[in-house]
Amino acid sequence: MNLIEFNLPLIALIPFLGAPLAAWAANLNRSASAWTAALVTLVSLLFLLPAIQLPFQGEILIQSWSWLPSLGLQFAFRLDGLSLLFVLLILLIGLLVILYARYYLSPKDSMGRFFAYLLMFMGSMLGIVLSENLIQLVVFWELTSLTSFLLISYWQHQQDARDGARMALAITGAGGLAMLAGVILLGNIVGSYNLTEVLAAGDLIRQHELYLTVLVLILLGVFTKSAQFPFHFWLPHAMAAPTPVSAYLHSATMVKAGIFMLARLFPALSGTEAWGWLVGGAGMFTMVLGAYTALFKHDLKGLLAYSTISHLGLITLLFGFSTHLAAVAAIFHIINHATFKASLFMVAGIIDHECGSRDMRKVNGMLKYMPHTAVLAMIAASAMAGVPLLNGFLSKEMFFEQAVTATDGSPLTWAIPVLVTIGAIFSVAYSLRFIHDVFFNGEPVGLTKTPHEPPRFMKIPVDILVLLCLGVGIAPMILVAPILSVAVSASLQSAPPAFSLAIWHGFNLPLIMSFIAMAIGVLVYFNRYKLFRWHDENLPRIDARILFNMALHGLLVATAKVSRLFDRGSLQNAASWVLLTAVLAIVYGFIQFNSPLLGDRELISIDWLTLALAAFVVITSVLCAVLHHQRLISLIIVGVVGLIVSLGFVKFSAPDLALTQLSVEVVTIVLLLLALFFLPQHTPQERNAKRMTRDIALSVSAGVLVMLMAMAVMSRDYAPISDFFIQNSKPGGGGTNVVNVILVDFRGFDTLGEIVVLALAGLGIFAMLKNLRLPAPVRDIQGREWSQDPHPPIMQTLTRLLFPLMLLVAVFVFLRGHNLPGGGFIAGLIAAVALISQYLANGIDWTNARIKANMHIVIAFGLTAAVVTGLVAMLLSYPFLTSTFTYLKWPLVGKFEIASAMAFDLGVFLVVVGATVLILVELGKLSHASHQMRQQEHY
Amino acid sequence: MLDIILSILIMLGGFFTLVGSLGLFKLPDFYMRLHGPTKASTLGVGAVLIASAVYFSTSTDEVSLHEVLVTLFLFITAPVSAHLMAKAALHIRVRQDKRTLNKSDQ
Amino acid sequence: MEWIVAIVIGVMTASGVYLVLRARTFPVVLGLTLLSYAVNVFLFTMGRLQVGQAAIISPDAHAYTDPLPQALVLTAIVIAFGMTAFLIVLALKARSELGNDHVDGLSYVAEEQTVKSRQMAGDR
Amino acid sequence: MLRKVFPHPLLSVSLWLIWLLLNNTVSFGHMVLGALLATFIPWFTSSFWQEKVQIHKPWLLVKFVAIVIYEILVANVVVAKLILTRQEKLQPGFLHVPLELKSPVAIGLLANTISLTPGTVTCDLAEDEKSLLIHALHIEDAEATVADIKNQFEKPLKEIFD
Amino acid sequence: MSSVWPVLPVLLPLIGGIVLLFCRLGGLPLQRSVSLLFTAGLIIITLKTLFVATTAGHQVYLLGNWPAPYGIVLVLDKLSALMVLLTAVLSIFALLYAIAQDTDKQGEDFHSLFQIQLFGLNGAFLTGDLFNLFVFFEVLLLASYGLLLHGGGRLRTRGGLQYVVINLIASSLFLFAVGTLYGVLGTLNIADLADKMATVSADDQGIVAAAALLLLVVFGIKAAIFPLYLWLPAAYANTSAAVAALFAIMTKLGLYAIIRVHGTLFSEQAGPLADLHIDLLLWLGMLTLMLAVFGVFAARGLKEQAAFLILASVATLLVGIGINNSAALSASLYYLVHSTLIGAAMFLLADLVSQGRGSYADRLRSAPAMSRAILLGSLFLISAIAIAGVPPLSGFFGKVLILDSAIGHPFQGWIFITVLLASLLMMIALARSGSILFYQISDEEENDGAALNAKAAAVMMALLMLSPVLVVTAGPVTMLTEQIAEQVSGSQAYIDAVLGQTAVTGK
Amino acid sequence: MLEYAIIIAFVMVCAALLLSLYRLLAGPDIPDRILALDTLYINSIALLILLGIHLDSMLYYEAALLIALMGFMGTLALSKYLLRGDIME
Ligand code: NA
Ligand code: NA
Repeated sequence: MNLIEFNLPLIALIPFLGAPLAAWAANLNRSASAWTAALVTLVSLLFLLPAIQLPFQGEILIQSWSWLPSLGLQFAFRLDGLSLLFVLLILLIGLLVILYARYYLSPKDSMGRFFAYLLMFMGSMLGIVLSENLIQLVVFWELTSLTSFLLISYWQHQQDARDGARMALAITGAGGLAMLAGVILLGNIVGSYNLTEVLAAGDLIRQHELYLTVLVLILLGVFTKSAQFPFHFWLPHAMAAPTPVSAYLHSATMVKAGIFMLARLFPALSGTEAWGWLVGGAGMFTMVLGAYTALFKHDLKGLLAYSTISHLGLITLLFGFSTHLAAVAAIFHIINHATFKASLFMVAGIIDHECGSRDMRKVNGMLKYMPHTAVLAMIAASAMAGVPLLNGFLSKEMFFEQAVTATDGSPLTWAIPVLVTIGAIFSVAYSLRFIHDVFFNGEPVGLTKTPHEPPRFMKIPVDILVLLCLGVGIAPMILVAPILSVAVSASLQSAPPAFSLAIWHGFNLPLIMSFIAMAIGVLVYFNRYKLFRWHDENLPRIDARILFNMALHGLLVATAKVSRLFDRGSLQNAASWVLLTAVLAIVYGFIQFNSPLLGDRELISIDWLTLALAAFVVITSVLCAVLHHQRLISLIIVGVVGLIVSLGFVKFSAPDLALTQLSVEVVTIVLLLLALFFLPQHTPQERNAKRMTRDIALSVSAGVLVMLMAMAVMSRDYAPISDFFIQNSKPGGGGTNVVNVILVDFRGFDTLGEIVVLALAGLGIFAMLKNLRLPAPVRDIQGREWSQDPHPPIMQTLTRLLFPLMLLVAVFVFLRGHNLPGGGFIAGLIAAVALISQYLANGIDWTNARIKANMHIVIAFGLTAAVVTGLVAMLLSYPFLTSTFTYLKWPLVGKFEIASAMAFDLGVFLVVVGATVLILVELGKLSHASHQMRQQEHY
Repeated sequence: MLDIILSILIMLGGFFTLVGSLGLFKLPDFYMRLHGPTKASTLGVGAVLIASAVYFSTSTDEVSLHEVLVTLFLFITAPVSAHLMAKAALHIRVRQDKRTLNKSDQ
Repeated sequence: MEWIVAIVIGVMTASGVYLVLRARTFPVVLGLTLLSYAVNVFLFTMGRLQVGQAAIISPDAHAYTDPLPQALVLTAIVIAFGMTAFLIVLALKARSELGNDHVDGLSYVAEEQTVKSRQMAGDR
Repeated sequence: MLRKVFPHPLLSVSLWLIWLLLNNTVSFGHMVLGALLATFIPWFTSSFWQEKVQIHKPWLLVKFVAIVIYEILVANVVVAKLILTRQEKLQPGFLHVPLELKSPVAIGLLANTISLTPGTVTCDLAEDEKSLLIHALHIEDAEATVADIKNQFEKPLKEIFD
Repeated sequence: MSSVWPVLPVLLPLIGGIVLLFCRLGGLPLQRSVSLLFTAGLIIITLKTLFVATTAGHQVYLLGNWPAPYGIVLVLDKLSALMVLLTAVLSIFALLYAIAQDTDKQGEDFHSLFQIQLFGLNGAFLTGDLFNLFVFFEVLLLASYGLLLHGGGRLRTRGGLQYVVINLIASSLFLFAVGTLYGVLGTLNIADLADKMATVSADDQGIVAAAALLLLVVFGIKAAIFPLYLWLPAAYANTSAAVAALFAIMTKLGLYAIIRVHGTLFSEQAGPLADLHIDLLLWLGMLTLMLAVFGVFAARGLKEQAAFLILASVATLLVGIGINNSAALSASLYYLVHSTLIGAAMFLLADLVSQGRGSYADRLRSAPAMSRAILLGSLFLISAIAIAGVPPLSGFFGKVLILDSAIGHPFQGWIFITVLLASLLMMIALARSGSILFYQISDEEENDGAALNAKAAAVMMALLMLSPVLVVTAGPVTMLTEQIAEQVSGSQAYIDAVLGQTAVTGK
Repeated sequence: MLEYAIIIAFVMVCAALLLSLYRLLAGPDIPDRILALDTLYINSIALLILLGIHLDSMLYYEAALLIALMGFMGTLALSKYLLRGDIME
């Protein structure tokens, strides 16, 4: 087992695996989480060891596995100089932050949660820098947004922590999505998402028509992550996070992810004018703006945040220069900034921890309370200001040099060194403020506690970092040159340019710029109060958080408004949208083609009987709509419409339809009457004329369209499959009633579904009516008492007389169905009506006492009969529902047919009876219950 | 001959059906209108049914008597309907023609 | 003749749609019933209109009506019945639980009350 | 035993006949099937018919039916005339017909008969089931009308059923 | 003899439903075990079905032994096999959750309705006949009405009423459309219709297109496409969690129907009629996506938010289908599997949260701390990540697959902007609701919520865990979806298989 | 001869239908409308039987039979609704 074959993914994944462990360890004791986290970090580091020398040997280690081949997504990791540098930064500074955080967090903070989040973040960062596949890189990229959300909102009870976290998530998340789009485009331009291919395809990319789109999208990701103007505003608000988080995320890691991408994609994207303007422009502006703003922040962390923004701008600007030496300077400054900024954040945390405040107007003269810390802070801040013998000085000199070389003499380019110097001036000024305003400048004001040195272990990480600042500043060639060299080489995808990290480059323009910056910077600092006043009076205060929250709120209101524009929670609204869409769909579909509306089939001549029936239907249906306010009347009219429609079916040779329609009609009237009892008898008039117009327009256009569609079809010839049914009905299905044979045989499966629907209706209604109570009206619509005669005897007697007759007719209709109009449905409905007539005439109690069948079980038996009929065929290795029939000849009785379809039809019959009776009787019982209620009230 | 009988029966049926509905149309109050359809119409239908029975008995070689059943069912159901409608009308006190004897409003 | 039937379908559809768009449950149910009549006739006419054709196989029939749309309509009728039954009971349930028979239920109670109070103010 | 199989023999016979009528046939197969149904359906519905329906004079029933049909025919013509011609001279009214019948079936049949014969419609049965309220389209002599009904219809029914 | 695999996933739940009707007499414990047994059986059968579908070609089952286009056929292909398997997997979680939360105790016949719902779904996925599809739509709708209203309650009834009425209108439209297609083409079998589409005369194209688009509206109502989605939020947000979870598949059924019916009918063999629905789908998809996300943003409760998230997933799928290439279809299917399972998980989570917050329920307002807030918060975070399409969970990969397939599409810019903007807005909205629900704790009152139902939470977690599983197995899963997309993208094989299937001899 | 008779009968039945329609629409009371519905049922029977004779087909018989047997249910239910509101108790 060769570790070198799969150690890279482990480096990134181990922190994720360790996160739950750290969370769990919190149950043991307060330190356990921290030690677990540290251990996990060390293990990750351990897995780096086998490969750590490879970049120095000029090798790129790639480990990849197939993951989502159709996307070109591989589970692929890459270790080269650049990744190595970042892995080391992430892990080593991570270790220091863990140590620091152990002592920083207060007893009431959850250690488990903190270190779990921190480890997940660490893993995400490692994933970014180690990814070989760009999609995978984006995955980790977005993970850093998510985990940083968790870390920033760690103190979730604080409003500003929640807001800051959400703002960071929104901005960096948005950038991540843009980057995703850019990466997808990039991958499709190159034909691969793997860095190896992408980095080799720089020319192809730069010449592609989508280059600019890709560049902008990816830069959106970079700029948001690295807090470049105009996306910088989230970073100061992310300072609501615990300071270790800031020290880690906002100095060394997360914000550097964007910079990392610049370094990573440098060979693929850089070198164009667009790159120069976009990257350089953003960097320049950000650098100056950040430096300027930092000076005016009274909050220590605020100062550091804007300082970070400024330094990130500096690095971005360097990449914007597109030269190899600028890249060297950029990467060098990445290292330096990480060390001094992390230590400064830690110092700020110590001060906050000890003073209970980070306000520089209150915190003064700390030198005598915490001299050790003060020394550390002064060194680190000097590094930040670019004081010689410290690491910041070296990279800053390189930066100045690049700024100078970037000018080609034109007035515009001369602005570059000028602006750079201005940035440096403010940088010196705020660094000075960090030192002077905190550790000197008199006595503290209004602190709640007396500050003193923090616990020893809280200072150790700072010690180490500050030593590094010093070390690098004094002996850069020994300490950083090797790693810097391989990192640059990896970033440029070529041999690194010759560079020298000498402390003394002679007396040159950059050095002059440094001196100017120092001098004016000091001057600016000591005139700061005037400046503060000027700043307060003349510049508007823009609080990004307020703006962001306003934007968010505006978005909330706007989305709600747009949402409600369509979704008003109103059925009529929803229904009219549906109908309108249907109308438009038909029209749109039709007019797309140049087809005539009508065909040339010969129409049959008008006969006046049909005309009369048609007139009847037209009048009644319109009246039904017009008179719908009087509900009972409209119900009667609907009954008439149904009757005439069934007459029409008879007229047009569809007796089965007529029979079914008639029977359903009767049942429907009873059903609706049962329900109407509990509803208002009258629908109030509507007053909304606009809606009436809309509804009428909609219904008329629907009617006209349906009419035209019907005509369009009826006026055309067609070649239906029905001839098959007519020819096979008798020989294949054993019946002469083709419609019935279709129902029970050719398309028996439809019928099975249909009886299931009916059964479901029964079950559903049964369930709905369970425990439903509605007050039964005591008087009718005109205020009359109900009749005292619930079961008129004449009706009782005669319906009882009819009962056996109806059942007989039901059997008759059932048995002949296969050959003549009729069948299980109609028979079922007749039988159901027979039963219901008994309920109607005699009442539920009386009738239930005589019909002992449980309708649930009748339905179940019906379904069973139908399904079993189908299954028997399967047992005989025919498909489900295959029917068979035979003719028997019995003595005397003669020849008669036995068809399996009859068993199926019996199932239909039973379900129809069961469901219909169940529905109506359950509905009837509703009033039954109400009547009992009413009677109880009487006595 | 048969044709004539059939024609008479059919026209008679049509006529009585029409008369029933005419009554429904023009009689002045509900109770009076009730008479039309329950009787004139049933007779009309009866006549048509007899015509049908005769027609199908002669036009095919089998005797067709099942039309009788329609009449039978109608004779059972139509009066029940009429009774119940009248009962309902009495209950809700439908207007009665001013000529009505023994007005039944109590 | 086709035009006549088509007009009938159209008018039933229009009336049905109009009722479906009403604000109370009961007219909606009636509207759906009318709409389903329209659908059934429409579906039926898709087999073209035939007068006096045989619907039953017999040796002396020359032509038959298209049986398939009829079978479809039968299925549709039964399904529509089940649906209507379900819906009307649901309307009762809504009446019981929402306290009114407005298809939009709760939200319209308040609106109606304001209309009522405005009316009362107007009456005075 | 026989009573158990045929709780209502008259009903069974009627059903059998109706079955044959329905099927428009006298084939043996249908006679057998009809007999089965005529046995099964009364048995199934017997619980709805607790009181026995006894027919004392079957032939009188036949005669009664004939009279009724005749009355329907004759009176229909009369009513048709009334509707078509002199409707403004119509003298409608309500009448009470006191009842002697006890059997609900008999009362039901009487009510139906009254309704079927034109000119009169049964509107209500008194709560004590002792009288029928009927509406007459045209009353010339109220008492005579009531007497007619009692004689022509109630008397035979009473003999048949009570 | 054709294989029985197409019919088994349909028959098993039907038999289950009937058996459960008899089990009414045996009490709830019996019903639960029987229901679980049948659902577990369904998973086994559908797994086998998927295996059969991927190893063999189209499996055509002639119901009643009548050949197509005369009889009704069931067609098992890779797509339908995937759908029935997905349904089965989803249903077992929904069922377990319903049992854990005693949802089935709150009304009558829950288990019967549940099984018949599965019958309807599987039938709709497998049928090869347009009218039979209508019938199955009705079956599953009526079952869904029953389930939706199960237990009752004011809001539930209100949402249910809208759902029912809209679907009844949809049913009418369906019949108009099917009728017209039959009236012109003379057949109901999907393969036969597709076959005849090639020979539609120029004079008939208009009416066929009108019917086809009307049919699209019908499926669009089920799938909840703009502006036909208005029934969805209230219906899904107010029903019981188990039912809402199961319903995650219902909207997908509408999409499936579009792929199956419109995809087959208007494939390249349809000549001038080919792809007549595609551009509409794309634009409506993008519009729906934006409105869905607005809904997510504007939602007042977590359940409503979940409903809009379902809507957003449907819209994303529409965009995928609308891109109209094999890769996009494959991507959409991956996303479909993901969004169905995770959408369901979201509903279950919303229910758990709602229970934990007592009288505050799922409203997005600060409430007293609930029990096991960290666990629920973490689950929320994971669900939100998955459903918003944020790395590293399955939603992200689904979206990336869709976007990757959109490259080269004439409207690729719009597609990218819409999909990514939607992701962002969802992320922000979910961060907001998570922050309100889990961070913003008001200390003024005591929490009156119930303790976390451990069993129910376990079911939810198990369902949620399918998201990482989908990430890890993305390779094989997309291999399957690619096969499916390949099989679906040409309709000739489908047509040949259906129309070529011969009946069992001896008849 | 028979043809003419049937046509005349058709005309009369249709007239009857339309007269009933008038009553259905005009009312004035609900019982009037119920009565109109009932009459329409009965008129329909006549119409169906006439159609049967006219087209020489027995297939119209069942429809007539069904109306005779079940049509009254609607009337019954509607009347009882007026009487009791509650038609099944
Ligand atoms: Na296709
Ligand atoms: Na009742």
